[in-house]
Amino acid sequence: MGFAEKIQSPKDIKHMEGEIPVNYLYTVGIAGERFLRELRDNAKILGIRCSRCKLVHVPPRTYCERCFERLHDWVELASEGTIETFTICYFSANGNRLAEPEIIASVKLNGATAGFIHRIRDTNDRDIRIGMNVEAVLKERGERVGSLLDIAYFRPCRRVGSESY
Amino acid sequence: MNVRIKEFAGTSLHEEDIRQGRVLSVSYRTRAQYLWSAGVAIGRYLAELKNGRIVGRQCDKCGRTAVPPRMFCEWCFRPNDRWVILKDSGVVNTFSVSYIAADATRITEPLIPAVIQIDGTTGAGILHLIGQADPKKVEFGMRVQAMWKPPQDRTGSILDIKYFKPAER
Amino acid sequence: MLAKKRVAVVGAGMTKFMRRAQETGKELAYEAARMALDSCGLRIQDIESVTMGSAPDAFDGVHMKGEYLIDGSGGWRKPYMRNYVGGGTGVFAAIHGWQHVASGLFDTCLVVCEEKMSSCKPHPQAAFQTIFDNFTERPLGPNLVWIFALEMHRYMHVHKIPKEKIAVVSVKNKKNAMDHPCAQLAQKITVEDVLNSEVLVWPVQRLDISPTSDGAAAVVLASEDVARKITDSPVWIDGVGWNLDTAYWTSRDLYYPQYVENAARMAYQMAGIRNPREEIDFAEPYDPFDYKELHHMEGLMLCAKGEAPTLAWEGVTQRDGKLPICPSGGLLGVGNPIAAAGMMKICELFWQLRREAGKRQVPGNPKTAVAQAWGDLMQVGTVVVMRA
Amino acid sequence: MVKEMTRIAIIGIGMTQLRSITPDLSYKEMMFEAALKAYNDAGVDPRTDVQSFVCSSEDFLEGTSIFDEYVPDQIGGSLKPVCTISGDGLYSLATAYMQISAGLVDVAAVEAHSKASDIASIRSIMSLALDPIYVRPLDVDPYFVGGLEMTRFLHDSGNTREQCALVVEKNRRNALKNPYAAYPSMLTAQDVLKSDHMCQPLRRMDVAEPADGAAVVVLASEEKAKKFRDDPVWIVGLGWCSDTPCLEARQWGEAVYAKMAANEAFRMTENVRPQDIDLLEIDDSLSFKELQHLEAMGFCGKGEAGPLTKEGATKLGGELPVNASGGSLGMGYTFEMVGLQRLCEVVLQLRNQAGERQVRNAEKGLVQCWRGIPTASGAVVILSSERS
Repeated sequence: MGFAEKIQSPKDIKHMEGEIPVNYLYTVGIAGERFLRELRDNAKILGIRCSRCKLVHVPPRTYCERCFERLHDWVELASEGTIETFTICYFSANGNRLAEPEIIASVKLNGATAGFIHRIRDTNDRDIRIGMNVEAVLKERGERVGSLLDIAYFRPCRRVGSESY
Repeated sequence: MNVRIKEFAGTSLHEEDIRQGRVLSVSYRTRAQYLWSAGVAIGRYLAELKNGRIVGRQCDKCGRTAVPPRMFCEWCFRPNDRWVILKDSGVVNTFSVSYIAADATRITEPLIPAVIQIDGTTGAGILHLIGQADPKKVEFGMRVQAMWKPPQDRTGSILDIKYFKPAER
Repeated sequence: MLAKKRVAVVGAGMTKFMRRAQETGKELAYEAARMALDSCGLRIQDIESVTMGSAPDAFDGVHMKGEYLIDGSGGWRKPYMRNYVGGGTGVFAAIHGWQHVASGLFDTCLVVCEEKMSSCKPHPQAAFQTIFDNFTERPLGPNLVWIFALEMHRYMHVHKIPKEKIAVVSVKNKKNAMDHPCAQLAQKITVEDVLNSEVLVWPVQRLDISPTSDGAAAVVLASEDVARKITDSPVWIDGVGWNLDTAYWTSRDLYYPQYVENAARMAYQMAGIRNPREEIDFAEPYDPFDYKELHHMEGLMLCAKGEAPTLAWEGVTQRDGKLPICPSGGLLGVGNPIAAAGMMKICELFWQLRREAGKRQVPGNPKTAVAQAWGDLMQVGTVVVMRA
Repeated sequence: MVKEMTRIAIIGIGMTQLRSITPDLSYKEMMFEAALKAYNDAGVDPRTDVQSFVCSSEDFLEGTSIFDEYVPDQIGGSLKPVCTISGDGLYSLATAYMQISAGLVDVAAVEAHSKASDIASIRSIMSLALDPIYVRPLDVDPYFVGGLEMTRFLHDSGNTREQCALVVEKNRRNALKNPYAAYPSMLTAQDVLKSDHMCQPLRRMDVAEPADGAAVVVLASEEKAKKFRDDPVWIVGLGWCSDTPCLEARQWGEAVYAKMAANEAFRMTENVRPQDIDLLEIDDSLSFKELQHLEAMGFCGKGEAGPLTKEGATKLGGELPVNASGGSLGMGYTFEMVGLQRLCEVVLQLRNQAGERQVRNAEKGLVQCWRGIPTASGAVVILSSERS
């Protein structure tokens, strides 16, 4: 079934290389603007509360995805939290092998009901587990630019009496 | 527009707001790369362009010859039947005069894109450029002739035809 | 081909249309969706299904953009999907929403359209390079405007249309937009301004074209029983039609949009419209370029082939004319965030037919109107007929 | 969700053989072959009998913006109602279903394809589906989303890493009996556990390898279905659902989308319950997903899917055969075509045409798809050889 003729020699096969040649500049949005500015300027991590759904969203949003109400109730969150789940990555976003595997985790900050997706460093692969307490390590003030990566990474908590250290 | 609606949302920015960091932004470089397969019909089309020929495919049911070629007739929905070697000439179905490049920047020497109906087809045209012509003198229905690259420079591409030029009368 | 159930628009909302919005795409979608819900007093819990319309992912570089927009569009843990017919999407989204409700599967559907074109660098035009055939066209370095110039030129040639009869459309729509609170390019210009504006790709000049924009628009659809409980003045979707012509656009005669006619015939048949010129009170045809409004009036059979430029020239299509066309200000005046622009036309029909359009209100007592969008490689027509 | 039930059947299927690469055919040529097979199977002429065409694609998977431009010709849809859904083929099937159920059309074709081998930078493209502000800056393999899910799923459910590997072993062996499959193999669970790390605990062999292919399915109303064939396969339930797109808000151990879509689908059927289903074709694009989806849809309790797999209950010949086709692990992963690929298998099974892998006395089957990383969206379709 199908065409009267098909390609019968690999020599006749032709392909063309190409790309979608565009780059992007994203504004961080209304909620993102306040969140990332606080992070950059005041080293604070903000969440936003939905009293109806009893949720504290982080990163904050202008609305609650569940009840669709507009949100205004900004709250300051701790820079510590617990690991909800994790994975160890061996490749970059473009598929290149990383020099060192990177641990990526969902970290639920204390006081929030959502988890940041971020890097875990300063720990051994074998030690990492669900429920582990971790804390955010921020870049130096002068290096912060208003980006997710102003939080350099999370690491196991070093507080005295902390469960994991 | 509705009693409940007092205001419309939206925060309008100027390019400067972003450039000067009055609002935060994130830049991203994409890497979206492909290796598109030409397949049976376009593979042969490109190979024949390298030979200096334009080929089409003919459907026996409706009699139409299509170019660029495809292995099926979209109107009859059936595999079509044979290769047809076409003339490398045709008439201008429509044309325009472009003062901008693909990325919307201005160009000094205008280009003349045109749909050229290839002789020997029933209204089948291809997109190409008109060259060796004063934009003001290009006309609808004008006869044009393909200007080929020299054989050694051809790669099996639509660019093996440099452009179509007004045909000698 | 008659639908089993009647479906109404019960609420509408939109954001301002802007060259660059600070809001993320999600935030824009939220604002439009929330406003649509507020306008009819519904909450998201009342919504049973959501359909999203958004045009190419290359504009904002988000792969599977429909997925990205779920939360802002109210799709959380709901049946949610994204429809896509290029530039025709905005009106098709309403058709897709209609299908959700008319099928009997859902009583309500929230239809949200969003576009954020400003993220694309260096210019949104760059995203359009990849709409052309990779082998037979793209190596020629085509610009999006080329193909429209080719179509416009052919249209002008076949009907012997002088440019000024086309330019009046741009003048009219930018003027109409002065009454639209969301408009991006509302201004008073003259035919001379259009004719003297920068030539991009002849015959297309700067002022023949709508701008690139960011924005969102949304409507709430409901089945007849539910609609009557929500509002005393539902606006009915009585006809839907869509049609896609061959992708081999160079094999077509571009002077006439047959696919728009086919889509219109489908919608008119469903709506029981036999004589569109007499039965349609006003229209919002798709006008990303001034000639497209005329082209589409003809495709919608609101006038004879080649007659639209004369009607525009004589003022028939002004807001107070006999057949108002694009009383909103259209894409030329309000702006062109692709899918959201098509949805804006659905919103406009809703507001006009409810006599809520304020300063833009077309006079008389409009009862029946048509909205239409168009896109792809000058190839797709999407048509919705609405009645008060 | 269900308000009214219309009887709609699948009257024809067509699929190309899946291959790891298809350098000799363009996507158009692949689609044409699938369409020709489907129309031949259904006994319909697409130019006269088929009234609507619904395609499935995402621009970044094609490398073409506004890809919906390029679909009509090779499926017989030129100058006809054609639309695209940016989603899995099952979403397109649901759209065609709604069009028929609404009374708009009687016969519709649904298309999906994968030209995965045309993509040269798949990870980079998958990364474009991540939130540009809060996730992309991490610059890691987008499969990390699968790794996060797998860790939490195993933790919460008690299923084991080894049981996930057994899914791979089973499915790739099932594929040995499927002439359409691109990746049949005798590999063992031990081979999976020894394969390279990708995003721990995910290993290379846990992830379905991409494949090229095209599929077309023809749907018809009851009246037309009976006209075209004696053994149509009935769609007795369907549902689709999206959970939050925000990774930050996910419930990592659960496939909420699968649970909700299955609930919708079962609610729509009047008399089909999970225990009536004879075979399942469900998403297994990552090994653990098969277990997660089985539990989410209620085919077994939490933590039971792994042990059942180990006992052989889900094997061909077992109590409830799961992915007798070989699944995505054995047949190859086809992006937006996954749902139709599996739907074709269930139709073959219910028609007793599945050859060596025929499930005996199969009367009811369920198809489920997941839109892949990083989404939490999916659809479910329940099919029956009897017009329940």
